[in-house]
Amino acid sequence: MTADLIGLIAGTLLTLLVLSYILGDNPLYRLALHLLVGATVGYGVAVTTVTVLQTVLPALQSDSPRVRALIPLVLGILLLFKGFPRWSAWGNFSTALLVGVGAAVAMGGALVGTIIPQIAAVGSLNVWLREGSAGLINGLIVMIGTIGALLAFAFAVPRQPALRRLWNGSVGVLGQIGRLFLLAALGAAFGTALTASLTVLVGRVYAVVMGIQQLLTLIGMSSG
Amino acid sequence: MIYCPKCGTANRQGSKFCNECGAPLPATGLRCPMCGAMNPAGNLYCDRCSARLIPAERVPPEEEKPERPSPPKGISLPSVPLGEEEWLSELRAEALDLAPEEETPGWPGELEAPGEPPTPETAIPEWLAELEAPAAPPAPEAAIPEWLAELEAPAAPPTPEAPPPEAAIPEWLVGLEAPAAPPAPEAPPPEAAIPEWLVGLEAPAAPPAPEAPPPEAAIPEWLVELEETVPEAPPPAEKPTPPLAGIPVPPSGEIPEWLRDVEFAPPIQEEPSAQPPPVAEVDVHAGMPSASTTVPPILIEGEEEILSTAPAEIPDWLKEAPAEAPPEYGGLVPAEIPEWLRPLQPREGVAVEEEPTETEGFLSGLRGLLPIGKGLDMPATAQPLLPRAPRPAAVARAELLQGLLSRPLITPPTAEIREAPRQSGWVLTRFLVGVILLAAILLPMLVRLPLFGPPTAPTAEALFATVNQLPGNTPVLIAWEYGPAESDEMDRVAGPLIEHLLRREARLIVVSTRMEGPAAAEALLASRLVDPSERSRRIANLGYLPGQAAGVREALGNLGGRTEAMTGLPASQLDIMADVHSIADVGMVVILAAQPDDLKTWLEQISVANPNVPVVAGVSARIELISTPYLAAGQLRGMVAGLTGGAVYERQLDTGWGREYEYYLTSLGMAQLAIAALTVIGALIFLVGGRKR
Amino acid sequence: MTSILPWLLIIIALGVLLWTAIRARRGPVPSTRPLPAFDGLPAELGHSAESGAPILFTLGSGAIGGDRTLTSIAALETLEGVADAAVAYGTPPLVAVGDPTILPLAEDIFLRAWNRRGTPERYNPTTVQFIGIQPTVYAAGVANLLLHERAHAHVLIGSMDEEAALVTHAAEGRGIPQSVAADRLPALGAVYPADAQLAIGEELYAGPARIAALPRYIRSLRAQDVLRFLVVFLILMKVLGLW
Amino acid sequence: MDRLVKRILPTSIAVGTGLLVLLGYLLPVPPLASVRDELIRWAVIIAAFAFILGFFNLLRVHSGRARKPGGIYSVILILTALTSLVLTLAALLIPSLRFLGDWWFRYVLSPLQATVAGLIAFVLAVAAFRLLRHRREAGVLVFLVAALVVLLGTLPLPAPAGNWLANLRTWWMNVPAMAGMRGLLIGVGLGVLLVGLRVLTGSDRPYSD
Repeated sequence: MTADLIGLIAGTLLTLLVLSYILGDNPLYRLALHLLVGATVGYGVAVTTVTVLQTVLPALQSDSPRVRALIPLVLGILLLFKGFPRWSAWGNFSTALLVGVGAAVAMGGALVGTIIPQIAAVGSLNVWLREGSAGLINGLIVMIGTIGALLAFAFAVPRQPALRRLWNGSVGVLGQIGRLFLLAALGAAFGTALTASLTVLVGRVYAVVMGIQQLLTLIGMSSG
Repeated sequence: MIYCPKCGTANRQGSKFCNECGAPLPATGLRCPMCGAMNPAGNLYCDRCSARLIPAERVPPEEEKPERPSPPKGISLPSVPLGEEEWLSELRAEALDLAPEEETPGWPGELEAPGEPPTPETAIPEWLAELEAPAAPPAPEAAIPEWLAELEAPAAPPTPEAPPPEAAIPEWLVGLEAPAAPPAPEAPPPEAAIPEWLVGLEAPAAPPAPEAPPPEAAIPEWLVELEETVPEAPPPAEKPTPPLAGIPVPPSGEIPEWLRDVEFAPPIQEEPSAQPPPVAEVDVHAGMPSASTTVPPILIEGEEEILSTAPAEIPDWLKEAPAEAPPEYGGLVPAEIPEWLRPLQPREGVAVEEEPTETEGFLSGLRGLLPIGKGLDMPATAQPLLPRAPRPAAVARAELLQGLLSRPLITPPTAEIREAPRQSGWVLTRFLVGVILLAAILLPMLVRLPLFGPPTAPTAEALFATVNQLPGNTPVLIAWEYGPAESDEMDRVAGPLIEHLLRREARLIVVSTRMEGPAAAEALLASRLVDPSERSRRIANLGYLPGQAAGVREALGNLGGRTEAMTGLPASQLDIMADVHSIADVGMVVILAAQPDDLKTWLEQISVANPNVPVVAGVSARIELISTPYLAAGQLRGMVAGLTGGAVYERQLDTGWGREYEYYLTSLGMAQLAIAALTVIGALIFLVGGRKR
Repeated sequence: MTSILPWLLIIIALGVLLWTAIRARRGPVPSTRPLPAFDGLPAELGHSAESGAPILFTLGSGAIGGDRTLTSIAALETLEGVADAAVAYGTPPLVAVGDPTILPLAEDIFLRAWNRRGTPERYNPTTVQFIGIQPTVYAAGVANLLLHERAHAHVLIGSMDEEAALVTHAAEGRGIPQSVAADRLPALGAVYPADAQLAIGEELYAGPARIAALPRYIRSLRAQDVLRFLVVFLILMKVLGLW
Repeated sequence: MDRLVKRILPTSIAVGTGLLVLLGYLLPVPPLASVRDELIRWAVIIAAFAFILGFFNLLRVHSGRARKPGGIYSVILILTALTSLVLTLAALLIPSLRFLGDWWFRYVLSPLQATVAGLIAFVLAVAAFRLLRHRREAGVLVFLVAALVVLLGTLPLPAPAGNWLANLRTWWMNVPAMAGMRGLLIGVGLGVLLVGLRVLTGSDRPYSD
């Protein structure tokens, strides 16, 4: 039972240390932060190495072609050369594979996961009409907003004055409207982020209050 | 000058394209530390002044030979104006990296067409443009920032083939001009652009005896009469001598007053036969602390051992030269003359011409004073004390002084970083907002505030109904996609759902693509499971799946192959996993997600692996709206979202945790109200209060 | 239609890149609109050299190899744009990375910059610092750097979520001028109210073009604009029910 | 030899693996999909080694800083990192020491990470208060309205105001905010696409010297 008690005290104390940042930056918060960064990195290294060992080692012994597990191991060890400036060139193969695979995964995700679905999700006239006049209005607003937000980012501005006036008239105006829709999205993102993190903050304050109450009852119990 | 490979025209230093035909110019490589000339990368010695380019002591082993340095990317700094002073170009090479070279076209897919036009002048703001190296068209004089212009020496000595324009060299220097390096075979090489402060030092000491008779007017008259008296000395052969040692002691006549304190090495017999080693061999840097190699870097706070300043060791010539007091003629203790000097001793028989002692004036009684003559009357037979051309010693000294001058001047700044005045009222607003926030959260916990009505969450009620119909002992796969950072909210969202599943006698199989997921699952399961002994029969924690979507795909295909995190046993041996090998054998999937990407990943993979398995979700309030479309589209059979959803679900189960939810929701509501009020008040204050000062 | 759309986008993008590369031989590439978040960086570099305090670069926690790889690569290319000048000035910046896979690439940038100057031994291995794998911990670590280290300016560019507010809060508290380029919505929402020059979403990918100003980056922006109009066209087609 | 190791080989690896994985996404051909997953698994294993680089970088930075003023914090950080590493390794590898790892996670790591996540709410509140101090453009009012609508929409307020606010919040999230978000996501997608093309055509080579 004492482990939980010590744990409760440690947890409550650490939470208070971090919450003290709200009243002002102080050495206690700085101490708690260094504890946090150290603990997280240590935990991360341990979990990652154990997990990789668990996936790689069985693959080495198993019947499947050994090369499947050997190549990543060799490339991984080569990556460690990046730690020494003199031989960092030997780590280029591993970073090359990471960059190549990562670029393809990100591009695949952007194309298949973001651009196409978002274009399709704008819907079409008959889809909107199904939900009556409100659906049509909302649909139009979404279409104009999306196109406006897209055009708000246009980078190249034509050079010839005539073209530039035409550009400002059309793309420029739509871009300004788009910027308002962007700010609407940013405001909404701000609200949701605030709600989510408030939930966590309330949870932490609640945990501290409960922790102190429990400790008080325990001290009361033992002394009473 | 760079010669265009295609049409041969001469282009300015550091140009990228030929201004005649626009062809890209070859990128030159190494910059010479001595004369600043650009040399092809492979050179060991500079083409112009043949100084050593690569420090002698670290000749790079073969494979580590400096690869042709790829050109500096991004902001290139002002290039070297043609004919710049030598010490200035070296200073520039030290302080501002030079030689902006064209981006060398990379291997295969280099789409960049050769002869790429310079980056558009107009797009880049003028302060960046003037910083940018003058690309093909030599930047007009005006583009060079004025702080750079006046630093630029008057037009430098001309290129070798063009006759040296007289006006370029200051007229008082012209007369003194003497070939510096050993005369190049055909045309007299342009004198190494000796900086005027050095030349000035030189002129009085050694009246140069240039081969070509210098134009009369140029030499100051006090030097003129010296000119005639100096016999036509053969071009002095450079002697590789240590500093100051090269100055021959005048065979006869007293040492001029001002020279006395300069200690002379023993006279060197002039063997005309000894061929002086070509200057190139002379390793100028041998004894000298040249700027790049031995000058210890400067300490800049935060970069400790790399840039620490060790006191520069004082070169020997500096140490003993001034310190030694001139030997008193009179008071000299007669030292015992070494035997190699004896033959030089004047023999008794020869009448030594007694110097007249001064009779009147304040110098009366002294002997060996200079006879009063017209101006500084040098003894008729005085040899030129310093050879016409700057001796390697002089160059070496100059080199040292340059080294001292060119040492990076950036001393650790005294000015503290711009400690902006505490933003007006920053600490105060920060403290006030903090106190108000904490008060809003704590108040409902201490005092019951029936402020908000019971929460309503229709989707949570629908989920409760679905889970209620779950047949007993069905395996349920739970994707635990949240860690400790989100556990406060998600534990209260997932808690009632997990409790309900346990009540329905379901077998829970937990996996996670987040590193801290499995451990967060353990914490909640331990608190919700009634008696721990049933743990092994009811729960299997299959741990962390690295690799986002790929990890999920692999796990869904082969659930049996994983190892159970708690017991370390392979999953297939657990009785709970007896009939579960992949997603196909699972009765229901529960996704507990706090980030939008995790929910999307799992839904995509499950719709591919096993489309007809019922999928439900417990999500954070943050992604409630992003997940509603999945509910509408039928991909999700039910969803509990945020704290309100958790509270409604809890009320259905009435497991006694309701009290906690009520506190929680009231505090959250109060906090949100407080922040909304703060935002509006802040907006009004700053709307009225005006702009940020 | 949806299956060929990805190919359509890729082929058109490659076509535009090739076309602008060929056409670039004749006239200069048209100018791009100013981006305040990046345009002030060269000047800040100079001030940082004068004051001797480094500029802090926060590269976010987008792992290379995952789906946020290209955001981190765009951030690294922007950093590369200032690396040579910063190294020449003698005050290399301080770089904080939130994922171990970004670390070797960021270190290489400075190692190569010092090599180009011919003094590889002056490369300081603590220029790039790995703070912590979990995003919130990373942001708190960077905030601590800003609160207690000497930083002249702060540039946040890369993949972060709402924890970016911790970093901008710390910088604002110390009056350190900062510019933020973020492409994820939670980060943009959290940082918009802060005292920072903002580059929103797609503008993050214009960073290399504004800072490194290499022709191939500017041409890639041109292709981005062309694709933008193609997508608008596709949206209009979709609304009219043509696909 | 030198050029091969430092430039040509890495570039061919990057472009080769990149194209293979991209084809795995775009072409529904089974063997391509398995090649894609295999390469991604390799990338995951290499990323684990990168973590070791990160760990030593952290140790080097903080051991360097330990000697300077305020170095005590760095010493504490290094000690905590090593303790955390040892405890978690023990917990994962030796089932009997499992409780130690759980204890460390539950009573040290969890509270710290959660509370720091909670601090985000505080800094957002301060930023919200000073919103108009920095942003003076007209659009800031749209941002303000959006934030208030979303914030108050979640409150379980009593009937008349509560429902109206909740409906307004749902509409706002589904129409204006959705439009802005969609434009932003597509724009970011295009940016990612272009950087990807530069990497896969070998034009950008962050990995090669």
